[in-house]
Amino acid sequence: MKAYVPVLLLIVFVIANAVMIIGLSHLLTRRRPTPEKQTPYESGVPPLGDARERFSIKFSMVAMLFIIFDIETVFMIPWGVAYRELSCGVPLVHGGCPTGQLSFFGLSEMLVFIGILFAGYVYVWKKGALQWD
Amino acid sequence: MLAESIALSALLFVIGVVGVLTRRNAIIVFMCVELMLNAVNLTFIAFGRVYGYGAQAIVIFVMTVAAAEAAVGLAIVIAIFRHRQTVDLDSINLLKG
Amino acid sequence: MIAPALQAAALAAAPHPLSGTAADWVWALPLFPLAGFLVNAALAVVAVARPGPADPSADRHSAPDATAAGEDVAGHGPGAGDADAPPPARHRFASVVSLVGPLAVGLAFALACAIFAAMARVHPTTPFVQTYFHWIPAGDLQVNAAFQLDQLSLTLVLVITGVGALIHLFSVAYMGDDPGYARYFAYLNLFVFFMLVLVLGASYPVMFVGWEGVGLCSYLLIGFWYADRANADAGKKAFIVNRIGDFGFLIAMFLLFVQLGTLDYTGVLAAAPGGLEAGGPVVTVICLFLLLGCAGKSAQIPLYVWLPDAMAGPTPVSALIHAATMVTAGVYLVVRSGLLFAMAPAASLTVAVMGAVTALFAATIGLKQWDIKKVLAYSTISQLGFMFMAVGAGAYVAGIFHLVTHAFFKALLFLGAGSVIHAMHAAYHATHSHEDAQDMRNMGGLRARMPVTWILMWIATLAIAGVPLFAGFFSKDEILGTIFDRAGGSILRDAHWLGIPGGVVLYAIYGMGLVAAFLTAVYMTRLMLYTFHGQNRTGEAARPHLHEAPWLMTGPLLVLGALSAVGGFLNTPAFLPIGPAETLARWLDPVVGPATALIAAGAPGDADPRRGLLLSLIAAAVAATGIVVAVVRLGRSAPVRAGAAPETGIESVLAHRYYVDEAYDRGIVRPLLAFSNRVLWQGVDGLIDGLVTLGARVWVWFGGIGSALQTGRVGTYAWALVVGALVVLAITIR
Amino acid sequence: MLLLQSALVQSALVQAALGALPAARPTWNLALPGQLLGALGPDLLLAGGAVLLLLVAVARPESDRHQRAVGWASLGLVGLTIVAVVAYASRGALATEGPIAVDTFRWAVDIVVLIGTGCTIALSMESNPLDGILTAESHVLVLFSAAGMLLLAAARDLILVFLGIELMSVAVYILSGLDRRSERSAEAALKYFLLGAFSTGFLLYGIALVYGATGSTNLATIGEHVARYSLMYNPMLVAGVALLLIGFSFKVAAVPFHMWAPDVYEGAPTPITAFMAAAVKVAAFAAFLRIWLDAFPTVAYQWHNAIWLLAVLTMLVGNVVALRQRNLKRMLAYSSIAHAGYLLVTVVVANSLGASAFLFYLVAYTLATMGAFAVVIALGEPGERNQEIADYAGLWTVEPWLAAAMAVFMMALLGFPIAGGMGFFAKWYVIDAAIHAPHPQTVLAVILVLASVISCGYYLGVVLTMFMKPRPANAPAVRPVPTGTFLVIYLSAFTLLLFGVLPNGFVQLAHDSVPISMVGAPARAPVASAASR
Repeated sequence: MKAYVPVLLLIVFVIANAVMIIGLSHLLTRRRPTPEKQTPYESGVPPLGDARERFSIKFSMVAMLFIIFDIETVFMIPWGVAYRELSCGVPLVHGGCPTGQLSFFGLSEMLVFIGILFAGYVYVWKKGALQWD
Repeated sequence: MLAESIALSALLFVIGVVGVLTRRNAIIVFMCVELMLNAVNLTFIAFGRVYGYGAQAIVIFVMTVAAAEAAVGLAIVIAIFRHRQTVDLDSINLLKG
Repeated sequence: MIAPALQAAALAAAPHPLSGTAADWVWALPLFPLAGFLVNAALAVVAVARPGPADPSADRHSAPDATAAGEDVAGHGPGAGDADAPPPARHRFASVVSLVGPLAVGLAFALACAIFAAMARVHPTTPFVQTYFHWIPAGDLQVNAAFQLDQLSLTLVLVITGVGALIHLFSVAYMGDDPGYARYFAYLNLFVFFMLVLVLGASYPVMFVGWEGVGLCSYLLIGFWYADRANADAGKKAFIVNRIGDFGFLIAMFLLFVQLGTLDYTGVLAAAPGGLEAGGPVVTVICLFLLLGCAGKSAQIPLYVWLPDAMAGPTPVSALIHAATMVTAGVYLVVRSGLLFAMAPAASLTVAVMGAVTALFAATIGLKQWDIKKVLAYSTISQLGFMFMAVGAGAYVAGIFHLVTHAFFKALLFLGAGSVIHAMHAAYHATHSHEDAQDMRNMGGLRARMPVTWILMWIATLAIAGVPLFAGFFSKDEILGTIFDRAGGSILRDAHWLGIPGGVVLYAIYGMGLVAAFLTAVYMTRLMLYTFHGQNRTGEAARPHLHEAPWLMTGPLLVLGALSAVGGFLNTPAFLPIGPAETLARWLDPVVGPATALIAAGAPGDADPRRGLLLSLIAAAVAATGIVVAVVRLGRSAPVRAGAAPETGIESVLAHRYYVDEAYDRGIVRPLLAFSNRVLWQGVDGLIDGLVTLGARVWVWFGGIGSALQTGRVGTYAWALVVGALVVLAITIR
Repeated sequence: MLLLQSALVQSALVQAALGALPAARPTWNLALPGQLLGALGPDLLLAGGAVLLLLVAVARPESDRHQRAVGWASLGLVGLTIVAVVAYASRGALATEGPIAVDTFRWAVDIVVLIGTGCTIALSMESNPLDGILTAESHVLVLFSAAGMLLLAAARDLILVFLGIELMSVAVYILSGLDRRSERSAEAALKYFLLGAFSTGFLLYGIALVYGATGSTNLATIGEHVARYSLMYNPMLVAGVALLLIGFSFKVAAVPFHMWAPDVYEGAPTPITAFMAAAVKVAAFAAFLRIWLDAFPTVAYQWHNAIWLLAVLTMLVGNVVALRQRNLKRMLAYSSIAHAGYLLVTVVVANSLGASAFLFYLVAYTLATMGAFAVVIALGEPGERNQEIADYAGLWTVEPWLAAAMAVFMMALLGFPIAGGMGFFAKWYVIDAAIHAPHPQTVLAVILVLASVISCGYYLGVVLTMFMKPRPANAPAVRPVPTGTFLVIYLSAFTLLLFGVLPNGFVQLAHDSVPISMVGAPARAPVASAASR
């Protein structure tokens, strides 16, 4: 538990800091609201319509596709960790593979995995999900 | 430490369940389900500290499955929205009895 | 009683004395009707699937029982049967069907006779079991598909195929004009097949197959004219009530298996004395569950309600299934399990009491019926009650004896009634009348028009009433006599039934039997008087159209008439100096002997022959009194005033019926009748019927609750899921 | 004949034991990734083939012709997989302890699932176009789902169980919303998806807790650890078991976790409903049973009452509510709930007798359910119409064979002897298993019989309607039954009847096909223990 004390301190400090800045500005400034000042800040550009505007389904489609393909790459991490064991035809000896027992199993497995992902990609493409118009 | 983590994840799980029970918007209900899954992920991570890193591989599987579910779920919600112009679960009761 | 089983084991290696004789062909017995079924069913399907130009509507029925009401429901309206309507559509394959149907059963009968000849020569003391294949190998339970041939099953086979063949012949003429002709014979042949499986099966499961099969056929045949909603409902009722009975049978089988580890008859016979405590609760419970099955199949109180409704089916069906064969399966089951029942005196007494109450109760209801088939239906229930009285009192031979004679005379009565209905229907059909062809108030004076039917029906009536020398006299007399003997000394006398000493119960049963026999004579005489005697009430227009049935229908009647007249000589009592005594008893002894001996243990030596004679005289006197009372009270009156056309006004009919009924009531059994009418007929019958309906309603109502909970909302479902989850967690973690 | 067979088998066994026939009985070393893949052969064949077919499906624009082509290809793939399964099974392959099972139970379940899958594809190929569904991917989705089921049948690891369930379910979520023009189909998909995902949460939490309590997700290891460290009184393990039970109860639609089933079954396209009622339920039950047999036999005291209660509730509620239904699909949905109750009885028994009764029941149930839904499809009108029970009135007079087949299916589901074919024996064996369990479940058996009596009310109602009611004048003419549907209907009916008359061989098969843990697991290979460190 002790290891987390700095983290806890940091959290406390950040919250205190934020409360202090906002509180001070709230206390010290004068408020003269005008319509111009009340508009949302959009990087200096005049706001276009309502913020809750309905947007095209295409955005969410692309977002979903991104999530799917993005999350798949996460499998490469455990694969990388186990790569050495996967590339050996017999159990490892002292963390190393006996000579002559190297195999392409680990590599080919990832290739198959990527191949499946690619099949999905081809499907999505052919289906027209990536076309914006 | 383990007990706290598990208690926290149990709490998150219960919050997810309560959310599913009380919310009427399909999207929010689904978000609550995701919360439940992530609570379980937290449990796995916590146990992983005891039993080794195999638990983290499980978490990766769960995350992937959750993402696939999310994609399918959103598609289904969109399909129902196209028919009903609403995602309010109480008004979706054509099938009953 | 272990001796036969031990012998069977010893003889297992040596060939059975029956092997090498016609008995080797026992497997072919059910195959004949099965082949008939296959041919007829194929023809029926072909005819329905591709209706020929001759039958414009596959549903139209024009057989006699399809009364005016039925035709209206079928959608023909008031114009049904008009001259411009197409002539009755004969089935496209009628000639083939007419040949195949009866022939299938006839061949089986011929084979049964051959087997009988072989068996009579050898008279084996052990059953001849023929095993075909391992049927159900489930864990410890090994059931073989096997047939068992012994004196008991062969007797039943002879009745089924013999009477069955006659009824098939009768049907050729009776159903000839029905568009469902082939379907009818397919069902009928299938029924005979299952019935043979039932009696030939060498174990309870095989018997159950037949048991279910005959139920199915019965249900199909009751609802044969399915266009008529009432008929379909009757079929449904029969089916549901029978399921209750089957439930009992199944439970009994499970218990037997759990206790004895076998379900073969020979195995049970061998294991029961050692595996079950005589008089103990287990064997009693097994027997009571078996009894539940019997009550359903054989229409005994409380499960009798389906049989009167079953009269909706064609009349030959009523004769074959609902009088001669299927409904007696319960009696067969009790006799087959005789040893078990003998080991459970309380259960045996229950059987006897149930039979006696049913016999008396149904007989009183029979007094009041106007529908000729309903009278016979209640009569059948009553006679089945007699059989159960017999087998309950351990008079197994008497029970089977009555089963056989009853098959003769009741089949005759039903076919005779069918012949009458045939004539009535034809007459009303010719005159475009919509009167009820089965109502006795529309009959009367048919003696002159149908002399052959009249004489034969009288023979059957005398037989069922128990007039000496006719078939029913000997069998009924033997039942009552044996019950009296058992009351004098047997293990039943020493047992108790609901705290009442067995002897008292048996004497009471004897008394009830006498009353029921008296009522039998009354209601049957009443039926004959109203149908064949007095003035004719059919109506001026229809009267000339009344004719005797064709020879194809009277022929089988003649044979049955002969059997009803002399069938009693199968088993004459020892004290009567007529013919060879107790033939059937000696024939059946290898099968029922052990159980009879067990139950009769403690009887005081040889009974005084004079007592037997006295009992016979009492029974004869009761029958004669019944006939005389009925003739005296009803002979001169008529249910409807002569000459008044019954179709002119429903009011007058009701009024006259009322007068006659009152005279009738005052003269004979007014209090009894009132009781029967108000309490039993309307009360109990209605109550049981209502209970069945109520049971169904309650379940459907529960179903409604379930349906209402199914709101269609995801929220509700999620709540149910979580509540269920909490319950499961609570139960599991506890 | 049988004698000869058993003699052959015995001599083969003896020889294999002597090491004379190593090639005939391969033993997979599941610790080695390559051999693990080999042991998953049929599953990989199906999954890989499905990926390829997905590309084929998208290669051409939607059309009826293309849809049929992909359908036939899918059927071919299913057939090929069946051949592979039979080949694996007949060689009597064995394996070391590991994440998957190589046993006869798996092969038997595989066959049942694949038959259900084949029937589904055959049915949807012909019925989808009528509803305007021309997507060729629908067949591929069925294949993906089936791949998940095969994984479920094989899994001896909770994570594989989870993956199998999700692969199966996600595909079925989509399939139940296949009819994009139907509001009811979309609603069915939404309900199934939301509640399914919800229940997945419980299942997964259960896995997590069991993992937490035992330190493993491998079923055999869990079983060992529970027994060795007496974990059956560990609240975390027990809670995990309860949560797993909840998750599976949802998947097999046990009361009170059943409420999604009727709505989803009614709304989904009928072939998919058949798929859910038959294959999905079979696969979920197989995994359920295996987990309970392998991992939790020693926790029986804790779960017994819960499953007992679920079984009773499921049998009663399913049958009773079915009495009220007028829509045939909905009635069959409640009927399938009731059957889940009967199958739960075998889980309560949880021994080899229960497992073989379970397998026999699965076959009979799958055939009868598939057949009944096929009849519904054959008679259904586009737009999910003509599916009320009343619409079947007088069917006998116009389509006698169809009516007869439907009667067989109803009788089989009812458990009626002879006319119901295998259905009777299926129920008989379940009752037999219940009565002969180490702790006889007589009460359950009695309730099962009672529930069957109640079920007469609706099964026979259909039969009565078909045979005894007049055909309404305005009833639509029955379309000619297309080939695939025809085959599904009559082959199912024929098989049911045939093995109903001669159940002998089938019983033997079911008897031999019990999970590996029931027949004595092969010794753990030394390599495996070295690798698992």
